[in-house]
Amino acid sequence: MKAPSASTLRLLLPAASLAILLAAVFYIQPRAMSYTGLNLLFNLAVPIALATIAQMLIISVNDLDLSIGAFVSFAACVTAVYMPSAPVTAIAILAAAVAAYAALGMIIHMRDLPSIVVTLGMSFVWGGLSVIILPAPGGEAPTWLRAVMVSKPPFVPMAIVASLLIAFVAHLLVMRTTFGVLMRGVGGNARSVARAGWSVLWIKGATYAAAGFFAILSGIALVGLATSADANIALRYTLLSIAGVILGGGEFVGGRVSPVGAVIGALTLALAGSFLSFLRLSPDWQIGAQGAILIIVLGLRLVLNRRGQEEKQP
Amino acid sequence: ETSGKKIALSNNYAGNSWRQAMLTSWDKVTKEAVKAGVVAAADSFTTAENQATEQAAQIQNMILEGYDAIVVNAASPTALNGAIKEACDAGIVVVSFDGIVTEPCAWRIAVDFKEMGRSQVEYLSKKIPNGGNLLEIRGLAGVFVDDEISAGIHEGVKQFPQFKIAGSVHGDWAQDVAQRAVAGILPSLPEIAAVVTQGGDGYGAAQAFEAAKRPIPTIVMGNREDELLWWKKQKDASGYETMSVSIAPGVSTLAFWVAQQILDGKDVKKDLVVPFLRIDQDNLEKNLESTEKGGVANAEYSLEDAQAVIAGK
Amino acid sequence: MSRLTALFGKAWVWSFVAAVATWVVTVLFTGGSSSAGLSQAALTFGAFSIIVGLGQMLVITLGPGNVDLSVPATMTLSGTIALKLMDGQDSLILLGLVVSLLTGVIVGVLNYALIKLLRIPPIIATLSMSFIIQSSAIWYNRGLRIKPPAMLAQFTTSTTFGIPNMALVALLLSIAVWWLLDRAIFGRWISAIGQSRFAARMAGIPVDGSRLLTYVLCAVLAATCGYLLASFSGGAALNMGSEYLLMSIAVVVIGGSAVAGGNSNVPGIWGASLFMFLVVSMLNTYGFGAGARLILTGVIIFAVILLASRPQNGAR
Amino acid sequence: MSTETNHQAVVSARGVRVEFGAVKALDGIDLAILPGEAIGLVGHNGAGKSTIVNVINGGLLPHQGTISYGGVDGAGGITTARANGVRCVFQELSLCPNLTIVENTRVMHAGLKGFGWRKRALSLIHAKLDEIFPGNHIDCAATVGELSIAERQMVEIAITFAAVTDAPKLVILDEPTSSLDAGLAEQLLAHVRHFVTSGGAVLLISHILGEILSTSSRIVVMKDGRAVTSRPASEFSVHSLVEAMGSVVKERTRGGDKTQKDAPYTIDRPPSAGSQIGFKARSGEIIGLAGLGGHGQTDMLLNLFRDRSGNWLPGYGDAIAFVAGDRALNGTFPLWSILKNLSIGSLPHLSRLAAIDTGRERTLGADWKERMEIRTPDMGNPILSLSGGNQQKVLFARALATKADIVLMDDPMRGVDIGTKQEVYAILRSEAAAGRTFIWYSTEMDEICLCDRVYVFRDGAIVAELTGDEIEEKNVLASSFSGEAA
Ligand SMILES: Nc1ncnc2c1ncn2[C@@H]1O[C@H](COP(=O)(O)OP(=O)(O)OP(=O)(O)O)[C@@H](O)[C@H]1O
Ligand SMILES: Nc1ncnc2c1ncn2[C@@H]1O[C@H](COP(=O)(O)OP(=O)(O)OP(=O)(O)O)[C@@H](O)[C@H]1O
Ligand SMILES: [Mg+2]
Ligand SMILES: [Mg+2]
Repeated sequence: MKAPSASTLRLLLPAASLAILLAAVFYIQPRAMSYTGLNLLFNLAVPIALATIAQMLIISVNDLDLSIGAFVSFAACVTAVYMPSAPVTAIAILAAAVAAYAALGMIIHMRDLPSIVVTLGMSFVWGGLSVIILPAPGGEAPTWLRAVMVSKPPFVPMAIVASLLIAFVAHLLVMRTTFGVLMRGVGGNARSVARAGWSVLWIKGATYAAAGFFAILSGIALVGLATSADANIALRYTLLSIAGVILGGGEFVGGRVSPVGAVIGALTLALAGSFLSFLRLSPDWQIGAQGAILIIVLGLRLVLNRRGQEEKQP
Repeated sequence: ETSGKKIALSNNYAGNSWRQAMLTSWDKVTKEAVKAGVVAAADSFTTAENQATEQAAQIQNMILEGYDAIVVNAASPTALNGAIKEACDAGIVVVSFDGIVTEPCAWRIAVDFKEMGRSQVEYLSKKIPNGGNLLEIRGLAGVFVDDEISAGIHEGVKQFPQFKIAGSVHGDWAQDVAQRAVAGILPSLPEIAAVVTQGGDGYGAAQAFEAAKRPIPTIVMGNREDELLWWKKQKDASGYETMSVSIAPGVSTLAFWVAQQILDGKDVKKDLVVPFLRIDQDNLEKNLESTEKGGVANAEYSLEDAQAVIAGK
Repeated sequence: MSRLTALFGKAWVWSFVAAVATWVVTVLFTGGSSSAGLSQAALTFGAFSIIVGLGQMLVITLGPGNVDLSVPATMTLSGTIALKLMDGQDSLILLGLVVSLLTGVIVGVLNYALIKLLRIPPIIATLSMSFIIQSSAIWYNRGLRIKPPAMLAQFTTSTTFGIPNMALVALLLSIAVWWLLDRAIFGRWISAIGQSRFAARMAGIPVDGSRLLTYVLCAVLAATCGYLLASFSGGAALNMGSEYLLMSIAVVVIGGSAVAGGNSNVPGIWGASLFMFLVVSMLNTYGFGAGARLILTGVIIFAVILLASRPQNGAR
Repeated sequence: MSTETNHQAVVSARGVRVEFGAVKALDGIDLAILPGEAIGLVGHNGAGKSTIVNVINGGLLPHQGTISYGGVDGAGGITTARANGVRCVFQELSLCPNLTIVENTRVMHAGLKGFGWRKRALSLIHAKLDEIFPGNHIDCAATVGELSIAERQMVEIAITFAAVTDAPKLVILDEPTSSLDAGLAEQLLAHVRHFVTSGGAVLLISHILGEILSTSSRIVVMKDGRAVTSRPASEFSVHSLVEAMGSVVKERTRGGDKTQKDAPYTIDRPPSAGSQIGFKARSGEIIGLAGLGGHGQTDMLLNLFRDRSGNWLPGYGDAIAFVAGDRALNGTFPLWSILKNLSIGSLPHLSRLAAIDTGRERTLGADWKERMEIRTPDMGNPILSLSGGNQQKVLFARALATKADIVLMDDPMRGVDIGTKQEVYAILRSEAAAGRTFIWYSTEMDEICLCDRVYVFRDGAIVAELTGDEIEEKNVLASSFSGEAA
């Protein structure tokens, strides 16, 4: 028998923690074990999953994006304000935002800037733009978007279909295409990619653009679910997306990421919150419990992981 | 008859004294109601971070858990609409208060935040008929309440044009943030006649003025005990005059009773208004006495109070 | 001349350039009359960012992925516990300080326990910890604002020789941290760990001991800051640290420390802290709305980083 | 050099100068490589070998002089070089550790595109690995990070020799055998000879002169950035080659007789991993760990190290010191100066009240710079400005400068030139005589033969213990392969 490879293990662990958590939720709240139940549990995880993919792309080239939350909020504001009445304007703004992301990636590479600081600065910029576009919460979701987000496909709820789709597309992009290989190559050893004659500058630009694109999808999906937007709507996504990537088996440096894992990580995080509210804790400790559950889920991952490492040795 | 019904409180933030007082009031009043058999359960839930998305997920969980009514203090007036609509569709009564929601199927116990802002300027116009420069301390940018109060203040300034807003900072409804922001802008401001605020920031402003050794203007307070104490000290020392206004954290208990009444089959208007809690020069001492040390001036509601509000009295 | 270029080669210089520029622009608004007041305010409020920034810098020096997100919660908990304990009595000031430092030590140890024992990446470990700490603070005091002892409040809000006491405290702590980083063995150790943990281990450095101490120091500095800030602003509030999450990271990186770890400097923290305060003051002074203010803050941070940067060196 | 040869040359460099600040890495060097030629490039550490490689490869633009490919003066740069069939295996490994072997192949070969590239890359690399290193057991679907250093080196070599659209014309091998054991090295050299006969050109850099002599057709000796000699290989012997490099061959000595046979054991580990033989060491002994690469020698060193060095409390670093072989992974601190890299192991002894005495630190640096002949104008320069071999010397100095009783060495002579090696051997001897214990893992038989006692490893366990005159190449090899014969 061949031992499972590192990448399979990387995927197996998050999947196992999701399954355990799901079983616990079903046990406490059997009502969740239904079409509507699953949809309610997971539909808000869809935008988080998209944001997590965006973060994962950035992490795969050894950078970190502290502005994802602000940027998703910005995309949501643009969608809610312009998409219903002036779709062309909305698309133009969003396209410009993707271009801005690509430019950021290239500047970060060209000037050898720390991505954390640049994106920290950018989070203020996106936040400011959102406040200007939408000073008070409001806007509305375009009807088609709302229709997509609340649609009820047969047998499998929309939330699950969407998650599968995101995982599939991201997996293709990151793990199967040449671009994905080069992108992860830059994370693993940028110098050797450059020595093989590739332009790291363009690879980074394209990676950031792809991340911007997924973040925009996240904002759009969020508006579809929430029906409106505000400037602070997704600020939490910055940390959630980082946690999701790590939970999904990704690593901060070295280009080791897993798109399917990232989606599972996002679902796990969403589920962890629900699990807690089903427990009915004292209000004083509800916030703390969210920390505790993160610790437990990650601790679980690493306990399993250690066994995985032992198996790996000859 | 609602003895079999379960009510949940969905709260988006617990990180300040006002919210803590709100949760305490809820706990106190609902515990008794549950004991008396008025309702079967009244649980409260708070999200870890002040985010609409997290609260939407929380409301969806409440739907799954089968609550009959959800009382919500919303992070955003609109961003929860999707989740609230789902709750309504599942036959759940949704009552929003303080942070109200625009979804038509929900009830709203609103505070007229605009009026709260406007009334500050009106008060000042009586106290300082000649007018002067105002410093405006706002709340958290991009949040509905901040926008409303600020709009009210600007309306007030339009109404009483002897006042002019000389500077405006965001204090995020926190004493230390307000203090920091005011201290930063103060050196470059002309003489300030009064400070208009949103609550939770008056004491910080006072400290900043004191530290800069500037004459203390009339600072409108926000019902926090430290603000009232400071005011009392100034009043005793030099006859300092101001007013204090905020919404009572106990409004959560009003929302509870309203939800109970709706569940009981009473016909309740979708839009209810509660007055804000205002403290003036003459009732300062009385209010200070009844305010918990380090807390917020509060008023809890009984079933009768709620019935009176519903009746539109 | 060459000395000047050498100076501008140092990353931290740019934060001071930025701070001075914003100061000048702000003071120009009033034709110079606000200079003293503004400087005092900047020093006072900058001091708090400096204190937490110093701790965060130590942690960031430990290498990629090391950052302490529990700083705000630690500040809150330490302030809450200390102020409730002192209950406004001057005689308990020292006890309050000791207990608040102890809070920091405990938080630091717990943080590292999660990182080491459960092998949770520091970002997530400290974030999770911060939720637990925040809950503890809520449970302990439910957000009530208890007044600080009068003597302590007096000390934190007054000046000595025209310099705010808080700035003097920050200066003392900065000198201590500078000594630790630049002169002591410990500084070499954490810098080595930041460059390569494995190589550090093989060079005989007690890696875990050093990392533990670093996380403890960061939490202790945050606790100190919480104690001082609560006393300064007349009571602890549950959200009093929230400003300092991004702030503590921002002052470290704008100050020119390498985000990848291994390289850090103390003066940059001062420049960056003063700058971060002055930027907001400047934009408030000129009456920008919240949106424009945010955008300009971001753009200015970006510009500072860009100025201090060097092109990627293409050779080798 | 006639214009005609230049015309045929795959690459020719004329009057190339490269300077790094005050260091003249290349000082007007001429070098032309013809098809069908295997050039052996030798020289002391820091002679400029890797630098000329970088120039030819297009990674570094010369400050003066020209470089032309196939007789045409090109614009230079990586793309031009690659387009002209120049491929390079670098001194430091340059694969992406997070990618699989197949994906790494894709990164290195832009020609592998379109649908089904994975399959094509897999069969390509698989065939090439089998061709160069017959009998290897590398799984081509594996992630590079999971491979041992030797396996990574093999993969990199195979990828470099592989041809997708057009075959490589010139392959540069910068110390390719430094991580390979003797068997694998011989396989590689055989492939090089075969490649050359079929018309390819090779530029081989190595400090193992035997390899150079057996494989190259022409040998170029470099010294301080210049090519001092360039003659057919047949005109050299080891002796004359060393002389041409400016060093003197010294007699090999084993000091075994001098060690105190009855000195107490400083290390005494019971047998483990199914082995019959325990691991023991006396003070003053030099113990060799032999066997094929990656059979548990490094793990033994790491275990010995962990046993004796605290991870929580500061010690004085007096118990044990470690000399890394894989500099980039566990040796150097890239942001630091040479001096800081050197002194990190001895800080407790250089400080007063936990504060470092920079004066004493500098003295220590100057002392070891001289003893190790570290080639740098200033110990304050960044460590990465040193050539590979000189970096290795710094790591050596770091361990020897401590007061550690036991020094572990993880194949530490990788990339160290022959002159320095002999210096270091002498230092080892004298330090051992003074009572230090050295535990030395080496992939080079010459070095194993210098030890007092040798443990041979196979599959993670000790399979033989050799002492004194038993330490011979054939005995070591016999034990290394003993399992296979049975
Ligand atoms: N010979 C080796 N070659 C390459 N990597 C190694 C080797 N030995 C150990 N490592 C890796 O280097 C890292 C550091 O090893 P070490 O055992 O010193 O860390 P540690 O004390 O376990 O620290 P932590 O528990 O915080 O990871 C580990 O990830 C380990 O897997
Ligand atoms: N990036 C750099 N910055 C400064 N100096 C450098 C740099 N790269 C190389 N050098 C210097 O150039 C000289 C030649 O280095 P090079 O790496 O070519 O030596 P080498 O012959 O390959 O040595 P080795 O056998 O040790 O690998 C050395 O003195 C080295 O210190
Ligand atoms: Mg070299
Ligand atoms: Mg070798």
